[in-house]
Order: sequence, then C-alpha cells, then structure tokens
Amino acid sequence: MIMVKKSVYLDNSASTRVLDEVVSAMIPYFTEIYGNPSSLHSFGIKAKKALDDSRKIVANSINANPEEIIFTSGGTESDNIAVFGVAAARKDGRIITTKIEHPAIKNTVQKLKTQGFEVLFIDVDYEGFINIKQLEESINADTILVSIIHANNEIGTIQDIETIGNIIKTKNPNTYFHVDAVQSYMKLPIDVVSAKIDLLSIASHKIHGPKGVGALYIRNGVKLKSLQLGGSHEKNLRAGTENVPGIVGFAKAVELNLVDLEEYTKNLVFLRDRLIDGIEKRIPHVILNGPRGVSRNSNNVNISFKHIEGESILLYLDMQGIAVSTGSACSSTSLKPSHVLEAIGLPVEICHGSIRFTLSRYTTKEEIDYVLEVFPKIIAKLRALSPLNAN
Amino acid sequence: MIMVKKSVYLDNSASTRVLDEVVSAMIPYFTEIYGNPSSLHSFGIKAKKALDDSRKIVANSINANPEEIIFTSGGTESDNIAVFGVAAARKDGRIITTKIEHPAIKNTVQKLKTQGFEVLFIDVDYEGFINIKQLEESINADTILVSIIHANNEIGTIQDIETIGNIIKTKNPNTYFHVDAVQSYMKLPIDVVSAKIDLLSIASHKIHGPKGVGALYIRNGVKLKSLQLGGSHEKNLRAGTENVPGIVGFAKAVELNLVDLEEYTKNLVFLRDRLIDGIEKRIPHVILNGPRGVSRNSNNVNISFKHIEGESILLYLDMQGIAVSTGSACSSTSLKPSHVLEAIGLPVEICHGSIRFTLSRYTTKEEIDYVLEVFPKIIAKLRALSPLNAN
Amino acid sequence: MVYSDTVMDHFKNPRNVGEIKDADGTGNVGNPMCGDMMTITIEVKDNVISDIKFKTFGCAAAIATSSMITELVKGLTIEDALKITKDDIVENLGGLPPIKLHCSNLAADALKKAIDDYREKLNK
Amino acid sequence: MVYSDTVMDHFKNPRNVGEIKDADGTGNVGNPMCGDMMTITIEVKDNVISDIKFKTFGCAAAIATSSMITELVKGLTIEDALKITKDDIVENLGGLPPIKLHCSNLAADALKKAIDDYREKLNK
Ligand SMILES: Cc1ncc(COP(=O)(O)O)c(C=O)c1O
Ligand SMILES: Cc1ncc(COP(=O)(O)O)c(C=O)c1O
Repeated sequence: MIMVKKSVYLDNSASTRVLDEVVSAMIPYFTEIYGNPSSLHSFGIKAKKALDDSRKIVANSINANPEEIIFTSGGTESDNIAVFGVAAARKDGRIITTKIEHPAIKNTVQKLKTQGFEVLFIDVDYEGFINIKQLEESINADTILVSIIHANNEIGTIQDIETIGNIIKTKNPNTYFHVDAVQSYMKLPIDVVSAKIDLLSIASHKIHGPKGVGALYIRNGVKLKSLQLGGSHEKNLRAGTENVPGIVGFAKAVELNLVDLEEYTKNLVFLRDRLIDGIEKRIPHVILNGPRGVSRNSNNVNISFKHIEGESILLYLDMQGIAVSTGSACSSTSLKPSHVLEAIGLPVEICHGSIRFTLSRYTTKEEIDYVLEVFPKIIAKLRALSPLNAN
Repeated sequence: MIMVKKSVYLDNSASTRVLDEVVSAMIPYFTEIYGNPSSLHSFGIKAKKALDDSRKIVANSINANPEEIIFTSGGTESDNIAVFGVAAARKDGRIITTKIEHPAIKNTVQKLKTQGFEVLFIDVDYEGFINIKQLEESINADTILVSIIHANNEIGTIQDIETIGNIIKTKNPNTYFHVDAVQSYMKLPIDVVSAKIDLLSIASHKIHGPKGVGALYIRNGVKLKSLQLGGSHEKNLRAGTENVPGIVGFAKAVELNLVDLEEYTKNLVFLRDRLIDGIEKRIPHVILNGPRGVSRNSNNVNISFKHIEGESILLYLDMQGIAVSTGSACSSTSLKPSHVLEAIGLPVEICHGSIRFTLSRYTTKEEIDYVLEVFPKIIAKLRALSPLNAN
Repeated sequence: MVYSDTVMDHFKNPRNVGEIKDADGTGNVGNPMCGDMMTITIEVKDNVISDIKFKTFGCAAAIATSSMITELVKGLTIEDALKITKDDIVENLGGLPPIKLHCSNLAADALKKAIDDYREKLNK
Repeated sequence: MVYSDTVMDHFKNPRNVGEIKDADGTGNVGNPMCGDMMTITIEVKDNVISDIKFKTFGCAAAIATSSMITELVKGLTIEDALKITKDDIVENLGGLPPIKLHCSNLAADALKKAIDDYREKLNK
C-alpha cells in the first residue's frame, strides 16, 4: 500500500501560498517589463505605470487615495516607518499602544521609550479586547500616536477601530492613529476615512501575494520622516528601487481576494468553528484563547492544551503533515511564552501548551476533519508522557 | 513593409532583466515552499533551508562566511544599515566618504552630519578616482567609518579597494570599511578578506536577479545596531519576514553569473569599447566621462554631448527603441545636474548633455551597431535645434 | 514623467526651427548652466509677426513649448502676441508635468524679449 | 531549528516512558512555568539501575534527552550512572540546537535527584 503523505497547511498567519494568477501576473515584470520605474524611457514608463496601477488598487481597497499609499518591503517595515517616522517628525510626546502588539510595534515603541518618549501599553481583557476606557483616559495633549493592532496575529481578537478612531480624534485631533492591519487586511473591511485612520500597515504575503512587499497608508497631511534614505522614490518617504514585480503581485492578490471576499470569509468562519468545536468535543482540558464569533478573525484558532508543551504538539502534528504554530511564528525560536497570552492572563504553564491554527482560502473541510481525526491521539500520547497529567 | 520596432536596453545599471532560470528557481517558493522560514514545521524548515543555501552562495562569492551575510530589501537598505547602523553603535565620530557616492550613501551621511557626526567628502580627479592621499590624511583616531563606492554607478570608475582597505586599517584598525559594491558585484572580483572590508552592500536586481532583494556583508565582530525592529530575523539585524523567493532568485543569479563571468566580462568590454570608439569617431564634440580601460566598469559608457540636453537625447533614442539614462536613473526626474559629473569637474552646461549607456550579458554587437547607426542623426538633429551650436 | 501626445509631436517635429537672418527682433533667455536656453527671432511686417523661428537647448518640454509658441503667434499683431501667456502654451500642449512648468515661462519670456528688441530698434 | 535524526527518533518513540510504582528513587526537576518539567523513577537491584522510567512535560529536546538518559543508564551501577554527563547525552543524541542545550541539564539533574533520593532512603 502506498501512503500518500497528507499536507495540511494551517499556518497562514505566518505566511500564505501565493495564488497562481498572482505568479502569472508577476512574471512579465521579471523578464519583459524589467525597467527601473525611475527611468524615463519606455521600459521605465511601463514599470512606472504598473506601480501606479497597483497603487490605485491597494488604495481603493481601503478607501484611500493612490498618493496616500507607499510600498514597503513588508509589514515590519510599514510598522517601523509609521512609528519611527511619526516619532522623528514630532520629536517627543506620549505614544500609546496595547499589550498585544506584534513585535514590529512592541519593539519599536520600546526603543522610543529609551529615547525619551513616554510609552503606555493599554491592558486587554481575557479575550484580548483592549480597555477602551483606559485608552480614552490616556490620551492627553502630548499624545502624538496611538497604534492599535486590528486583528491580533496570535489569538485573532478584532478591535473596534471605528470606535477607537472616534475616541482618539475627539480627545485630541492632533494624535495620529496607526492601525496594524497586517492580519485583518482582506479578512475584514477597512475604511480609513470612517475609522479616522492616519496610518495603516498591510503586508502582501499574508493575503496570498509574494513575500517582501507591504504598504503603508499615510493620510494626506500626516507629517512623517522617512527612515531609509537614498533616491527620491515613493514621495521621498521610502528610498530604494521599487520591487515592481512584487508590488504588481501584491495588487493582483488584492484584486483576486476582493472577488469573493464575503463568500470565502463565510467558509473560513464555518471551518474555523468546526475546528474549534471539534477539538473542544474530542479533547479534554483545552482552553480557547481569544473570543468566539464575529469578533474573532475568520482564519484564527488558538487553543491551549493543558499539561503538554506546544513544540511537541507542533512536531507531532508536522509528522502527520499538519503545519501549525506555537504562538506566533516570530517567537517560535525563543523560549519565552507569548506576551499576548500573558496579557490575557493565561497562566504561564498553560501558555506553553498553546497552538495556533490559521486557515486560508485553500483550507478544506476534509483537511479540518483530518486534523480532528489525528489530533486527539497526539494529545493523548503526549499527555501520557507528561508528569503533570496525573495531578 | 512591416517595421519591427527594435528594443535595445542599455540601462542595466538602473535595473536588469531577470534570467529565465532565476524565475524558474523562484516559482516553487511562491506556490509550494511558501512557509515562513521562522516556522518550525516542515514548510518552514524547507524555507529556512533555502535561505541558508542562498546565504552560502552569496557568502562564497565574496569570500565571506554565511553568517556574515544578511539579506535586505535592496542596495539602498544595505547602505542604510551599514551607515546608520555603525553610527548608532558608535554614537559619534568622523565618517569619511567620497564626492561621487550613490544617494543611498550621500544622503545617509548628510543626515548624520545634522546629528553631530563629522562628515568628510573625499575629492576625485577628472576621471573619478578618489584622492588617496587626502583619504589617508583624513583618517584619524575618531574615524568610525570610511564608505567607498567600488564601481561608480554613473561614470564607471573603479576604485582600488584593496589599497584603500590597507590604508584604512594601517591608519586606524578600528575604522570600519564599507564598500558600496552594488554596481561592481558580479562584474569585478571581490574578496572581503584581502581588501579588509568590514561591510559590503550588493543588490540582486543589478545582476539579473529580482528587484526588492539585497544583501549586506557584516564581518564577524563588527558592531552595528539594527534599524528595522520586530521579530528576530537575520541575526536580529533586520526584522521582517524574509523574502524567500527573492533571496533564492538572488542566489541563483549569483550562481549563473559565476558560470561564465570571465567570458562575458570580456565580451562586455569589447562591446563597451566598440560603443565608445564608434561614438567618438562618428560624432564630434563629445567627452567620455570616467576612465578608459581596466579601471572602467565593464558595462559602463558615459558620454557628454556638447550643446544639447540629455533628456532630449534620451527621448529621441527611446523613439528608436533604445533605452539609456541621463546620469543616474534616480536623479533623472530632478533638474539638478549630477553631483558625480560636477565632482569630476565637468562644466555644468556640459553635464546637462550627458548620457549613460549600461550594457549587460544580453547586449549584442548588432545592438551596439544599431545604436551607432541611428545615434549620429539624432545628435545632428538636436544640435540643429540648439542655439549653442553656432558658437 | 510622461509627456502629452501634443508635446511629443512638437518635440519630434518642431515647427519653425532656425534663426531669421537680420531679424527685426531677437530674444535670448535662459542659460546653458541651468540646462535651458532659447533664442527666438521674429520678422515683423505692418505690426504683424510675419515670421518667427526658434532655437532651443533643453529638454523635450523646452523644445515643445518653443515650437508651440511660434505656432501660436505667427500671423498675430504684436499686441495680440503679447497677450499669449504661459498658461496658453501649456493648455495648447495638453499640459506639462509639474516639474517642467518653468519651461513655459522661458518660451513666453523669449517672445517678450524679441518683441521688446523689435520695439527698441523701431524707436531708435 | 532542526533536530538530529536521533533526537527525532527518541521524540517519536520515547523509551522507558512511565512511572515505576514504589520506586527506589524519584527525581523531580523543572517547573511547568518554565516550560520544562521531568520526573525520573528508578528501581535499583544490587547497586545496579535495573529499571528506569521518565515522564516529561517539555519540548522535543526535553523528551529526547529524558528518553536518552534512561537508555544510557539502564543496567549501570549507581556510580557509573552518575558519571553520565549532559555532554554525553547531547553527544549520543547527535547534538542539540544551542537554545535547547539547557534541556540536557535537566535530564542529568533529574537522574541525579533520583539517585540522591535512593541513597537517602537507603540511609534511613
Ligand atoms: C500583526 C502583524 N504585524 C506585522 C507583521 C510583520 O509583517 P512582515 O512579516 O511582513 O514583516 C506581522 C507578521 O507576522 C503581523 O502579524
Ligand atoms: C552604487 C549604488 N548603490 C546603491 C544603489 C541602490 O540600490 P537599490 O536600487 O537596490 O536600492 C544603487 C542603485 O542604483 C547603486 O548604483
């Protein structure tokens, strides 16, 4: 009997498969329209046009103007330009963020703290929702920036950015509002105007586009210093020859996602809840991290398995062809438990046994059912190994 | 008679056509091995392996160790990390560079000047060679960094980095030596050990690899602060999900270039000199900028045409299907004459009439001959329009 | 930077290129150091610009604006010719990229100088 | 992070899993807060470790080092068992990723504690 090794990729918040149509859209920009968009000849003009067209597509998708979008090398760079760029332009003041940010925000604001900025981290409740009242009370006349993660990358909690945007602008219209939408983009509708957003970070490789490309929305009029210096690209806000094929691929991915966004979001929610329910029914001593229902990102399942450690679960699943993550991919090579799980008050020993499954448009019901079939055995085997189990 | 529109791309220092084999090498990393290299499952491990293999290839090509290479989003980012990174680690001191740097160095050191660093720009002679004596005398105990462009992007002058490296280390072993090798990489042999180089910037899209990828060599032991913060990628020196397909493509391009480096360099030199000689023979009142012979980058021809302006030449050539640049691509949308041509002492009015032709492995003798055929007519037509001609 | 079709047409096929021998008026503006220089010569008969020629050192926009202004004023009276503004030139060219707008100044200035020169000679 | 084949083998098929009822010695180390915890129980006959079992809460490296140490010391005299160092464990496993090296400490410590416990009981 020939065994076909299954391959079930459930780590789509770490990175996604690029859509075939996206690859096809990119290829001409490698081998035909390979000019530098700064060049004046027709090779350059064609490349420039591709940039402009892509900018329009990305801008439209969040109700922005094309000139309000700059392309970057990814979500991390977008976050860095937003935070460091505003800080450099304003020189001092208070910066407010949350306890559950991605390291690209967490570490940038922490750096600014060492440079004399006042930094506040807003608390979250046990489901990961920020304390809105605390936020409101924290915004003072000196507050230059509030940075909020829209859908959390680890536990999927969605913050109400419309309400937050209104609160910020009511308390201090000069405070900039940055949203890290890397995980929510193309999963939730985003309207930068109605949510009063000044800056918004997104990344291509989380939405079935290529790695190495991101974008930052910068509302017209926002004052910001560029970090990377060189030629006069991207409105002088981001020097460096533009990654034309990558940007074209990013825009194509946006276009393709928008075609059937509602439909496949519905399917994602169905599969997500099937996975949650299935695990909760089949496996004892589990805790779902993050909220249930509409306030949970459509692709995210994060569950703690008591008495066992996450890496072991991950590797046993991998042997069955199932790819998941422990906490966030970024911290998976460090030994510290996730700051997000700590922030929602999960006991540290339970943090260690947490697994994140993140689905995508490629995930099927059969795959979820396969996971539900093999998973209880894996957990049982590992719990049999555990000295904590007996207690 | 059907006219086939010619397409002669002579702007390879701006950006290059990606090799077909490079595209083929990248494709699996879009649609099959799309994991995040930080992930622990097999999708991640395969992506990580691709990164490691690519790092080895790039490291070998300059006689470095794999752990001395970090991948970036391009030449500009590599330059920025080198200059800003060393400045942030050392806090103050003297930085020495040249008057003919790319804006990615020129603008970064100028920024550091406003932050209290002492910045010196070394003079160059009429062919673009730096004043070695002035450099030597400028290196003092406070000198933290010397940054030198290896092959100039506009006029092709090659600096003798082995001699420079030795001078720097003799005068002050604690001075770091950064080389901007974006234009020389894969055109000239580079040995970071024998040239005593501490930091070296290269970019993929100048060597027939994809845009949006570069690398920075950082000698083991060099102290440097990272600019972009976030997850712990690239030895904590460059946060952000790695552009795996781009990096794989970059390494593939390196491999392919190395196969026949000598052969095609010989051919480049032949075509380069054929173009220079042909123009000098057929068109009066021209000036070759940069040196002749072995000290000129193999792909670079930069010529000033008196009495006419560069953009007009560029556009007339473009109408004939020939893509060239005026000065460097980056400054082609600005009205200021090139700082490089100013630095070699070319009168300003002549700077305006300068054209850069940059060849590649795809350039053929037929293409060069076609340029030589149509070019005299274009120059004659534009000179007939010029009020300066009569004088 | 992308030029309009009209700009490219005037750039490719500039009208009224040259210099009128013993012109009634000559206007020189610009400076090769700045990358732009223009000479306009006019022939005037009965207060009408009966012939006009230009020579331009400069970019495509500089050449096209020169060519356009010669077309616009040829056959006009001196007074009507002076009413042609840089905006008229830009409009007739179907627009110019922002960083090239200064070129339209240059052409209008050169024409004005040529007319001034003609009037000066007349008053001598 | 990539584990050696031997680590993966011991992780997939851990040897000597469990707890010896009425063990002659028991060693507990680690703390679930730190993500690692291990219990080793031994049976000693004529100064020889005749049986040994482990239970481990932890990563693949923690499980593999536990499994490996049980294999290494089973059948050894108490004195020889104490000579097994963490380096021996790592070597027998074909190496460990640097950030996982601390796991080998844990296993050696657990064994030592089990032996101490055995000796203490003996002396009572
Ligand atoms: C919420 C969030 N912000 C920022 C990032 C960083 O994006 P990138 O990996 O594209 O640098 C990520 C990616 O994991 C993320 O999930
Ligand atoms: C010498 C030199 N340095 C740096 C750069 C910047 O590289 P990139 O365009 O990849 O950002 C260039 C590109 O034009 C260059 O020629």
